[in-house]
Parts: sequence; C-alpha cells; structure tokens
Amino acid sequence: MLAIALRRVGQAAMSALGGGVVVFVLLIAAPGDPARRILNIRGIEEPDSSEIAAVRAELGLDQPIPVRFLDWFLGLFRGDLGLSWRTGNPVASEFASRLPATVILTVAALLIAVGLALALGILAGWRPRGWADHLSRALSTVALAFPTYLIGVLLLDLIAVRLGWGRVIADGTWKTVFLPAFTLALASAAVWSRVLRSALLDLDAAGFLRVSTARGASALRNMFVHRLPNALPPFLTVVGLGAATLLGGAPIVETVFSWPGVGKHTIEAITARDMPVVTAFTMMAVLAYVGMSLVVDLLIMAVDPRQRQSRTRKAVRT
Amino acid sequence: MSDSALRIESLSVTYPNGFEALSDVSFSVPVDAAVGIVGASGCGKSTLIRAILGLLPEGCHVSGEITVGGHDVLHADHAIMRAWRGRLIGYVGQDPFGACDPLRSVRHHIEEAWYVHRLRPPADAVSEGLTSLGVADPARRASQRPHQWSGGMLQRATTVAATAHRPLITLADEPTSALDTDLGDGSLILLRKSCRSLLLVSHDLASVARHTDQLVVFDRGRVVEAGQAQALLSSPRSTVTRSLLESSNPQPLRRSPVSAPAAVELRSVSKEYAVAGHRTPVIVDADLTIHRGEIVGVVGPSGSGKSTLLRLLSGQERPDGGDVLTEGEPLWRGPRQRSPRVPRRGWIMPVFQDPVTSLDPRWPLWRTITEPLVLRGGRLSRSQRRQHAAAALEKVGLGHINVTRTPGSLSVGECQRVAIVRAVIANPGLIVADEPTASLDVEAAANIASFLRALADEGAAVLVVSHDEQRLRSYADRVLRMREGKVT
Amino acid sequence: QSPAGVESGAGSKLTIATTYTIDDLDPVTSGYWGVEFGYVELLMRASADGVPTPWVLSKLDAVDDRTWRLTVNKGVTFVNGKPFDAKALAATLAWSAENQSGFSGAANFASAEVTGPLEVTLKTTAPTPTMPNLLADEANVLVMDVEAYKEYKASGKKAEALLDTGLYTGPYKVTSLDVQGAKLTPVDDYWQGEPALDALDVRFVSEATSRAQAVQAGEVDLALYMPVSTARTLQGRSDAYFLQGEPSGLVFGLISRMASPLMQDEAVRRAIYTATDYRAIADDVLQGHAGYAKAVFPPTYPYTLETQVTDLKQAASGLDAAGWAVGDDGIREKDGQRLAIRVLCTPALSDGITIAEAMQSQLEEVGIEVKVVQVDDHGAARKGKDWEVSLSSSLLSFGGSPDQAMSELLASDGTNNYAKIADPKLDSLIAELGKTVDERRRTEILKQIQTLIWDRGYYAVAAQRLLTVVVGPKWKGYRVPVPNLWVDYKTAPTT
Amino acid sequence: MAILILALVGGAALLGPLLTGDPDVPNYTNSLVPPDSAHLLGTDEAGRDLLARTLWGARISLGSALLVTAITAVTGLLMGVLSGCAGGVLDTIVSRLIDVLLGLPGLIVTLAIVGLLGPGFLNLTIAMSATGWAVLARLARATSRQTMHLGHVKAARMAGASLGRVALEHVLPAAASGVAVVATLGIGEVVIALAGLSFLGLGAQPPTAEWGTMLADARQTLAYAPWQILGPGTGLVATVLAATMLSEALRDVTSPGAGH
Ligand SMILES: Nc1ncnc2c1ncn2[C@@H]1O[C@H](COP(=O)(O)OP(=O)(O)OP(=O)(O)O)[C@@H](O)[C@H]1O
Ligand SMILES: Nc1ncnc2c1ncn2[C@@H]1O[C@H](COP(=O)(O)OP(=O)(O)OP(=O)(O)O)[C@@H](O)[C@H]1O
Ligand SMILES: [Mg+2]
Ligand SMILES: [Mg+2]
Repeated sequence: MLAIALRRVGQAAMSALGGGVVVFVLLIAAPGDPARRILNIRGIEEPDSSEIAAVRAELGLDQPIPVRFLDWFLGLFRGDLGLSWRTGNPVASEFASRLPATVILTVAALLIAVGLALALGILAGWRPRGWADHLSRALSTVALAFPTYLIGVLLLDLIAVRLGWGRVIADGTWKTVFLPAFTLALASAAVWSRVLRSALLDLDAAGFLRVSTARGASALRNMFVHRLPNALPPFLTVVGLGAATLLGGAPIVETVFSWPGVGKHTIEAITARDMPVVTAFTMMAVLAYVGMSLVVDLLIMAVDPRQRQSRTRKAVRT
Repeated sequence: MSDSALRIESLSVTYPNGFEALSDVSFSVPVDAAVGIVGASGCGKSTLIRAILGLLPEGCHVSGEITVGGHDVLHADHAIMRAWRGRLIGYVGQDPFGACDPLRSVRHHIEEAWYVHRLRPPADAVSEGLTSLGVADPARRASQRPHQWSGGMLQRATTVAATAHRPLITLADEPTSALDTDLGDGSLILLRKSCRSLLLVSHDLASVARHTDQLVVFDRGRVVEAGQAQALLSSPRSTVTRSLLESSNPQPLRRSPVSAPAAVELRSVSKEYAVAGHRTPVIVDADLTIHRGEIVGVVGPSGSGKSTLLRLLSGQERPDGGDVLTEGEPLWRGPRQRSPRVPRRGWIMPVFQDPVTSLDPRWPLWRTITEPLVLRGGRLSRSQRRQHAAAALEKVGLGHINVTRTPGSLSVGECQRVAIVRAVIANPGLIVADEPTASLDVEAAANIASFLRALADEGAAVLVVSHDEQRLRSYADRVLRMREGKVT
Repeated sequence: QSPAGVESGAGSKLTIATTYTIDDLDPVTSGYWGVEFGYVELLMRASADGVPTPWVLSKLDAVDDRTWRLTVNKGVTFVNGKPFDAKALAATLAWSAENQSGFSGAANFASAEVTGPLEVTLKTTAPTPTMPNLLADEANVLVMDVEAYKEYKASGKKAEALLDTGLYTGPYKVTSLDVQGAKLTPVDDYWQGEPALDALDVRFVSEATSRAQAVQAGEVDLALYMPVSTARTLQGRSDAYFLQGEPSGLVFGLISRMASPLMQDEAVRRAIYTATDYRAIADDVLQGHAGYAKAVFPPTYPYTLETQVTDLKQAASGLDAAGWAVGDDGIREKDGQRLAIRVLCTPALSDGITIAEAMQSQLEEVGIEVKVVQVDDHGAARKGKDWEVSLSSSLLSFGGSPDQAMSELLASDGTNNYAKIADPKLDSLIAELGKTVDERRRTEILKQIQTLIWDRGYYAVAAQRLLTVVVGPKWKGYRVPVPNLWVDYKTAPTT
Repeated sequence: MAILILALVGGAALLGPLLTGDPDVPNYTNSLVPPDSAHLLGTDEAGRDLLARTLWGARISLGSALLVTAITAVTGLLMGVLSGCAGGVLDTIVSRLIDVLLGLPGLIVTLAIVGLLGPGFLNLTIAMSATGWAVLARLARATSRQTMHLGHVKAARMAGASLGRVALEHVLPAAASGVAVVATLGIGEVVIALAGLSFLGLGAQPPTAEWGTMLADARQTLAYAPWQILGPGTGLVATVLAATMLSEALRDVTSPGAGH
C-alpha cells in the first residue's frame, strides 16, 4: 500500500517535471529578447550590446539551455519565478499579493461544485427522469451553452444590483466569494453531476444491490452504503481532472467579478506577451493539477481496497 | 399456518413490454424440503424468484397467489415486504463475487443481513457461521475483501448471510453456475444444510436432482413436469425434461484411431511469468504431441496453466525453454524472431471462449469468414468472397443466415459457429480452442462439439481447453489433466 | 461646487472605480495618478482654454523669454509636516529636471535659485514659452518633498514604505494601497482648507460593466472612463447617472504612417481625411457623447482653426486624379494594388474601435477598404509596420501646450514620431513655435501648422473625447472636471 | 431531433450568409433596435443586424470548432492507434507525451500558447488543437490495446495478417467510433471555450461576427437591450444540444454490439 502510494507520488513528480519541460519550452520559444525588454522597462530605450550582455548574465540567459531549465525549475520551489517582462518586478512578488484571492476563489468553487454535483448527481441517479435529473440536465446544457462571463454578468445584475445581495466589486475574501465561486462552479458541477449520475446508474445492474435489496435493505441504505461509495472513483477522477479547469476558468470570472487574483493578472500578461508571468501561472496550474490528481488517486485508493493491491488477483472463476 | 413453506397458485407474470414470462404456474415447497426448478435459459426461473421477493420491475402485471408460510407476499405493502425479505425469505444469488460489494469486507457483507433490519449482529455470528460452513480462520478472513476470497468460499459467506435469520424459505438462483463442478457440489451441500426450506433454481438438471427432493421443470414460462427428483430422473415424461437430461449427460461420440503423423509437438517446454516482481513458473517441462485428425482435451483447475499451454502451442507466446514443433519444424528459431514461423499463413487457427468478441463487430460476416482466405493470398472479388462465406456457413447449418449481416444480430451460439467457420475455411493444420463452449447453452455446446469432431475427422489436429470435462470426454480422443503447470 | 454646499465632516465618503491600477506612489513611475485623485498637487492647473492658472504657486511671471519667477502660496506643507517653501520648490524643480523625462525634455532647465522666502527664479537655456503648461502637466513637476524621497531611495525599502513618507501636499493621503485599490483619508491642516470628504476610496475595476453595476449597487459613487453605451443602459434609471464633460484636448486622433507605401500618396491621405464624416462620428456613432471635431484643437482654444471638412466628392476626385480607379467590388485599385488600409486601434479605448468601424463604412463610399486591426499593446504596435492609420493621441499635452506633443509626434526628429512624418516646412514651423514667446506670432504659426497638417493629410481628429463617468444618486450633480483631476479638496456630494 | 437541430444550425451556417447582408457594416442611426420585421433579432450597438451577425457568426464559431475537433480527432486517433498497436519504444514515447499533455491543464496551456503566439482566432485554434488531442489519443490507445487483445484481431494475426493491416482494418475503425463520439461531444465545449477566450480578447477580433464576441459585446448594454443574446445564445444552446445528441446517436450507430 505504502509502496504503491510512493510510486504514485513518484509518477506525480515525473508529470510535474514533464509539465515543467513543456512550459519551459513555451518560455524560451517566446519571441523577443527578454534582456532588451527588461532594459526598456528600466528606461534604457536603445541598449548597447554590453548592457544587454550584462542583463543576459543577470538573468542567466547566457547559460546552456539545460542549465537554464534546471535553474528555472528549481527556482519554482524557491519561489523565484523570474522577472516580469512588462514591469521588471519579480513575478513572485506580483503573484504573492494576488495568489490568496485566486486560491480562495478556486477552493470555494471546488467546494460548491462538489457539493452541488453530489446533490444533483444523487438526486438524478436516485430517480432517473425525475425532476432532479431534468434539472441537472437542463443545468448542464445551460452551463455548457452559456459562457461563464454571460452567466456572471447576469448573476451580478440580478443578485447584486437588483436584489442587493452580495457585492459587485468583490474584495478577494471569503465574505464575497460566493457569487464568483458559484459562477465558476456551475459548469463543472453540471458535468460532474452527470458523471456521478451515470456512475450510479451503471451500478443498477450490480449483483450486490439486488442481493442487499433481497435481504431487506432500503433504497436509502443502498444508496449511501453501496452505490455512492462504488460510484465515487469515477466521480473523484473527473473532479481531480476538472479542478484544473476551475483554475483555467478563473481569469474570466476574475475579470467579470473584479476579483483581485492572478488569473486576471495573467490575461493582462498574455496580451502584453509577458511570458514569465504566463508561464508562472501555467506552472502553478500544472502543479495544482498534478497535486490534485495525486490526492484523488490516493483518495480512491483509500476508498477502493482493490486499488491497494499491487496486482489485482484474478478472481477465481472460470 | 399451512404445512408448505411456499405455495404458488396459478401465478402469471407479464412484463411491461407485454411479454408473458410466467403463465399459470402452481407448485409448493413443503416445510423443510428442497425443491428444484429446472429449465432452459429464459424459461422464467429468475422471474419466479423475483416475483416471490416482490422485486419485479415496476409495471409488471402479476396475477395468482404467492404465500410464504401462509403470508400473502404478493399483496403485502412495501414496508412489510422489506421486513420479510431476509427474515422470512432468504436469497442466494448467482455470482458470489457479484453479490458482494467489492469495497467492503466480507464481514460487512454478512453483518449487513442484520444491519438492513436495524439489528445489531450477534458478537460472533460471522465467525460461527463461517466455521460451521468450514471456512478456516474466519476472524481474519472475514476482514478481507471479496476479491481476496475464492468463489466457493465466498458462496459460503453469502450462504451465511442469506440464512442469518433462519428464513422459512431460501431462494437460490443458479448459486453454482459461476463455480467449478466440484466446488459447486460442495456449496450446494452446505447450502442445503444451512437452510430450512430451499427453492433451488438451475438449468443443470443432474446437479439439481442430487440436492433436492422434488423437481419442477419449466418451459417457456409454464410448468411441464413436476415430481420426486429420482422418479423424474429415471422416467422423464415430457420431451423438455428428456432433452434437459440429455444435455446435462452428453453421450460419447465416435473416436478416430491415432495413427496419423504428428501435427504439433511440445518438447520440454517451460514458461514463467513475472508476478508481483518475482518470476513464477506457469508451465513446467511440458511434453505433448497432437496428431493429425486428433482432438486433445486439456482440463484442470483454474490457474493451472491451460490457457498458457494453448498459447505456447499455437505460437501466440514464446516459451522460455524447450521447443514447439509444427510438422517437425520449430516455431521459434533465432532469439530475435518476433513472430512464429508457421508452415503457412493461417496454419494454426484459434477459437475463443467469447464468441462475441472473436468477430469484428463492424464487419459483415462474409468479410470475417473469408479473411483467412484473403490473407493466404487468394485474390477474391467481393461477390466471390460472399459465395465462399455462404457455402462455408451452409456446412455448419447456418445456411439460412445472410452473409451481409453483422455479428451483433446473431445469437451467441451462432457467433461461435461463425468463428469456427472462420478458423477452418483456409484448411488449418491445427485448431486451438480455449473454452469454446463455456458461454453457450447446452444445446449450442453440443452442436459445437460435434462440429469440432467432424473437423478432426477431416484431418485437422485440435486442442481444446475446457472446464467441462464431461463434455470434453464425449468428443476428445484424449483428455489430459494439468496441475500447477504440469501435464499429466 | 460651492463650498457652501459642503457639509464637511458629515460622514461623506467617496468611492471611485477606475480602470487603471495604481502600482505605487513613486513620483517617477506613477505620481501622475496622485494628481487625479487628490493626493498630489501641481504648481499650475490646466484649464479649459489652454491657459493654466496658478495652483500651489500663487504667481508665475515671465521676466524675459528665458527667466521665470515662481511664487509659492503661503502655508503650504507636506503631509509629513515640513513646509513647501522656496527652498523646497527649487529642489523640486532641479530634481524634476533631472528625473522626470517629460520636464527634462521640454523645459530647457538651466537653474532654479531661491530669490525670496517664497520665491524662486527659474532660468532656461532657451526660450520656453510654454512653461505654464509644462508646470500644469501631471507628468512633469509634482509638488513633492525631494529630501524625503531621496532618503527613501537611499534606504532601499520596498515601495510600501512610500506611504509613510508624507511626500506630497494634496488634501488627501493614501493610507493603504494594494492590487484592489487605494484608501485615502483627509490631511489635517491642509493648506487650502478642510478637505470635504471623510474618506476617499479608489478601486481598480477593469471591466466597464462591473464599474457601472457597482454604482448601481451602491458600492461605488463614481465610475470613471465609461463607454458611451452605458448612457443608454442607464437611461431612465435612478440608481446611476451617466455624465460627461466638455471637450478639453483629449481626442481620438488619426495619424498617417508615412513609411507605408500606400500612404506616401498624398491623394490617399487626403481622401481618408476628407471622406471621414466627423459630424456623424460624434453625433451618430458616439451619440453625442463626443465632440464634433472641426479642428484638431478644442473650440475653446484661442488659436484653434477649423480645418476639418467632410467632402466625399473632393476625396473621390483626388483619388481619380491620382490614378486610383474603382474596381469591380467598389474598392479602388492602382497598378494591381488595392486601396486597402489598416486602422490600428486598441480595446482599451473601446470607443476608438467603434470609430474605426464607422470609418470602415464611411471610407468604403469613396472606394477605400478599411481593415480594423485591434491590438492590446497599442504603444508597441504603433512602432511596427502593420498599419496605415492609427488611433493617436492629442497634439496637446496634459497641461494644454501644443509645442511638446507636436515636436515629439510630428517633427522629423521627434522622440515619438512613430508615423515617420518628415516635412521640412512642418519641422521649421514647430521649431519656430518652440522659440516664440509672442502670443500673436504663436497663434499665427499654430494656424499655419493646422493648415499644413490638414492639407498634407498627416493628422486629423476623428472626434473630441469627452470624459465620461457614471455616478450614484448622491453625486448626481458632480461636474466632470477639465482635465481629469477627479478630486480636489472641495469635492463633495451634491445632495 | 438531433438531425433537425443539426440541419438547422448547419444550414444556417452555410446558407444563412447568402440570405443576409454584410454583418460587419455598422449603421449608427439604427443602433440597438429591438427585434422587428426589418431586423428579426434586432440590432446591436453599432446598428448591425443581429440576425446577419448570428448567421455569419455560425460560420466562424462552428467552423473553427469543427476545425479544432477535426484536427484533434484525427491527430488523437492516429497517435493513439499507432501507439496502441505498435507497442514497444514508440508506445512508450507517445504514452509519455500523452501523459505529460494530460497532466497539463488544457485551458491554461491554451492560454500560454496564445501568450506565445499572440492573440487571434487562428492562433487560438492552433493552441486548442495542440492541447486537445491528448485526451482522444489516450482513448484511442486504450481502445486499440483492448482491441488488439480481442479474439478477432488475434485470429486475424494468426491467419497471417500483418500488424499494419490489423491496425488499419480492425483497430482503426474500432478506435475511430469511440473517438468520434467523444470528439463530437466536445464540439459544444470547444465553441464555448473559443467564446470564453474571445471574451478575454484572445480570440476573434471585432468587428468579426463570432458568437462569443457577440455575447461579450452584448453584456455592456444587456440590461437595456437583452435581445442581443437571443441569436448567439440560441446558436450556442442549439450547438451544444446538437453535439450531445449527435454524439449519442453516433454511439448508438457505431456500437455494433447492440444486438447482444
Ligand atoms: N424486465 C424485463 N422486461 C421484459 N422481458 C423480460 C424482462 N426480464 C426478463 N424478461 C424476459 O423474460 C423471460 C424470462 O426471463 P428470466 O430471467 O426469468 O429467465 P431465466 O429462466 O432466469 O433464464 P436464465 O437461465 O438465462 O437466467 C426471458 O425471455 C427474458 O427475456
Ligand atoms: N500474461 C500473464 N502475466 C502474468 N501472469 C499470467 C499471465 N497469463 C497467465 N498468468 C498466470 O499464469 C497462471 C496460469 O494462467 P492460465 O491462464 O494459463 O490458467 P488457466 O488454467 O487457463 O486458468 P483458467 O481456467 O482460469 O482459465 C495463472 O496464475 C495466471 O495468473
Ligand atoms: Mg436467470
Ligand atoms: Mg484459461
């Protein structure tokens, strides 16, 4: 069990490294000379070659690429994300003031999405074609068909402006997180609830449900003792994969709700081709994603004892 | 209280789609007696069980009467019915692995019999129950998960759970169909021992007869014959019973003399697999010769290496030691050789256990059937291929089937016959068949058996791996037994 | 805004939502924001007619064409308590001449000597007629405690430390600043009187929709830089009002990239400018939320010359004469080349895109195809080659002087001449203007310049930009200032 | 039903533009006119006919979504089948590549690639294709490997079929149907993702009519002129619905095991 968990952690580390390579390639493939851009920011419009060389050395651009990769990758763990090409400031300090807000937003959205997905998924799986089923289907269609920004604007107009609940200009704390987090969560919740529903329905044919019903178990008991735990692994898997989608949706929601997070900052960086900021955000998302799927896999392992064995023994039958 | 545990009076069940699965069924199970229900697949056995448990799908039309110990179960309301399930009526399912929630321990599975009725299980109920059915070290084993148990043992655990409240009657729906014959018999004995009255459902007449006092024979939703088990076995009155009896006791077929040249040989062949890091021998020093025109059967317990032997023989896998010879030539020469060197393309052809996946679901039958012909280099037009295919199907009695159909529209038995047609169309020297009849009903299985026999009689060498020793013996020239990687 | 209407200290608070983020209080990189939000002051104040009035100075006199006498108001103190006297002023001027690139480039600074307790004599190396405008520019000379700033620089502290230095003299001081906004409080003993607000919040909200909604929800009193479309959305509502200011020098300018082969043809340039319907852009396209540009300067300026006219016939005949023949699809061609121009604009100025799209249909009538090219980094894209006409800034600096902007933008050696305009006549006119102090002569030169750039098709103004804001009910009477100095010590709710 | 919606959406995209005028020509005197007989869906702020813009927008939105879907589906299918059938070193390399790509949050890498290439609809399409194929490749690889172990493939191999032949004749069709189902389901998602990125100013540039930018434009005057979301909104809902239905229909059609 421990060995498997460790191996999984190793795999996660490999994924992070692989992601790091891809992101780094994006960074060095970016057009333009970072040294020149930083000099421009420092007020030197037409730098001469010695000035450029000095900055190149300062940024480590004169090193061979593998060394630069190593520097960059290890820098991530030291909290050194390089210098912004737009402001010349360390990216890490630009992120530090914005990161907490994004973390709050995505964590809140994740909680809302999981809660909503569980509720809708269970209700829909309980009674296929019942009202909850229709609701979650309608919700998923709307969430899929209407871009987040429109839903966000409508929610703001309806809830914050007309009803006076919540705030238009969020302040990046838990107090104002509900509306943006809800908006961000909606699409994921819709998709996840469908996954949970179908996982629950797939179990309908499972022998153990028929057996426990034949022993006198109620539908409620079956749902919470057998069906839900068995439907969890596929559900958790999509949640794990989807958590990064939440982070990806953050820029839009942050823009609509004036949420002071890194997502919005990154979009500004994209339009300015400020690659260190873009890659820093991407790398953060990669790490979050790898970490999240690791957590999910360990969770599934905890839920499902079969996963804990190094080899699933072939069940003894013909 | 009446003296019958279960009484069924002119019961009819119509499914929502209008299909009448049971019509006018009446019989009863006396207290402390065991009654067997037999019938071919689809005759309504499971429907009957579900009706008794009150678990028919919504929208079924049910008429007649079902009483258990004098209680009317057909018209009882939901809450009462739930209380009766497990306490008045016990249930043992078909597949012990399916019956247990894979996420939970075997102990949980057994104790659930109490929990579902909001009861606290007696302290040592689990250990006692398991011990009485001969499970060693029950305390430790019970905390394991189902996949760590063998099927036979798990069936005992299920039996403990089903009879936890000593129900008046226990319903068992094909409780042994997922088990080996030996294991199955043992389980049935234990099952019989643990319950009061038993209703045992199966399609295997012979095995049911060994464990019950009375038999009821079903055919297409009707009772065709009922009576004392022994009497019914010895003098079956209806044709349905007779054919059931026949297919569960297959008659030996004609044998051909073994004097032909060897088609394929194994010479001290061995094979190892890496399991959980360390290498485990699966085949140890196997020697085997199969002659032209000969059918060799291989039986043995699960995991003994039967399928591996077959794969080695047919060149699907490379031995770690020893030689495989086809028509005297080794299949494997240099160490870098990636595929076996067979006498000619398609000289060895397989038949698999699952007929459905052995045909490309997207291809029309003619394409599948004539694929080996094309691969052997035959330049055939579409219409020629169709004709070839139709002619080949004709030979196995499937002449009525249009060769442009896809496998999805055929029955399982028909699929297996098509698979065999594909295997033989290019005149192979060796046919290897892994459990060719395991997923078929008795009738289809008998059909396949005679067809394989006919093939061998035309000169092909045939290797068949099977669990169904009885049937195998009916058409094989020799039956070898494997145990822990050795052929005996 | 009469001081009588101010209930000072009555708990009044103003929350402003703006698009742009203020990073810090550094006078070099972001000091100009302070002028707009009342925590930094200038020596002179820009005004609607281009003639600045004294602000922190009480007087600004020209002694001769290279000498200016500056007198500071009595009792001006920095937030940190130190007085802003002649000595501090001289230090500020000297420091700005060295560090503020706008000032160092334009002011020809020679020396600043203390010649009285509140008086400084400023000498320049060349005639600098626009000194009042230069001193009214938010990017040039901020009233600041140079000593304190140098101390801060020497300490190597982080930017936050600037909050505690009390560097400036405004009625309000910033007490906190982060990515979301700034919080300001009134300054005790402010030199002009008691600031009218108890608290002032500035919030950075990049989405215009959100800014408007925030006013509607009562979270914000004043939303800046609102797109014209907001006016329509707020029609007939009582939770927020759309307000606009007077033409003040902000424009939607159009500049021709002379380096483009197409634009080297004067007929093409002229056709573009004469086919553009300036009236329609202001009145129809921007629905009266922009000023009808008959000239490149605001109508209130003394030297403004109305040059801009729309004349489709003239545009067409000019093109005909130059050999541009109308092709099958209505677009003109010459030597196999299509008359297709690219107009560069940026989403940051959303009405600019609207104007470009309007020009698209207007120019099509004379056979010119317009492609609207949007870029986010407008400044960078302008330096590139992928455009023919670009949205451009005004020929007036913030302080209302034309000299500086024209010498940078239109002179062949101008630092900001991305359009690569090189016209000897224009160069000499601009050079002469820079040396001329006499108002009459200046007016004459400026009129000549206006005629020249119109005739040659170098630059035009598509519409006069008006500052647009959305205010909450309590601020219904807010007067949009000229230029955008949103807050001063008297700013207060009107009801 | 699916066919009907599809025909409507597809027909609108193909034929619609022929029936309507230029969607990008503004007419400022006609700004924000509610739906009437002259403008069935009303006009937007620049006075452009929203029906025309919706129909023309269908071309861009659907066209690029189809392009992305097609590129990702074909790449994913080929890579997956190649890796699943060939095994060995090739499989290892491709699988690692897939793993790494799957280990990256797609939307964000898309953002990063747009950051690299610069905003623009074409770049966005490239970026989405570059990240989107991995999930389909994994599916195709899984199906391929499964199929390689199925009886009919083993039988074909034993009958003498080469690896390439098996891959082409047996495995590719089997993998293709799964990929088609999943890729089709993704069309709606791609449309929305493109719209979202256009909203952020990274995709279609105005005045190009594209549903995402149309909705983004509409939001400023939504309270005043709600009809602006009618056209693109209906288009998006219809597309997503149609994609879902088409995918379900495809699954039914291409799963040949239905008979058992
Ligand atoms: N829900 C249902 N709706 C309609 N027909 C059904 C349904 N369930 C079963 N049937 C049909 O009723 C008949 C009897 O089914 P049942 O499951 O009772 O057969 P069985 O005797 O248990 O067969 P087997 O030996 O294969 O388990 C079959 O023909 C089956 O197709
Ligand atoms: N590819 C493989 N890798 C590792 N172990 C294997 C592999 N194939 C088979 N084994 C192991 O080799 C042993 C023999 O397997 P084989 O399939 O030959 O048994 P069998 O007799 O056919 O069993 P069954 O009756 O269940 O089909 C088993 O323990 C099995 O787990
Ligand atoms: Mg059954
Ligand atoms: Mg086997």
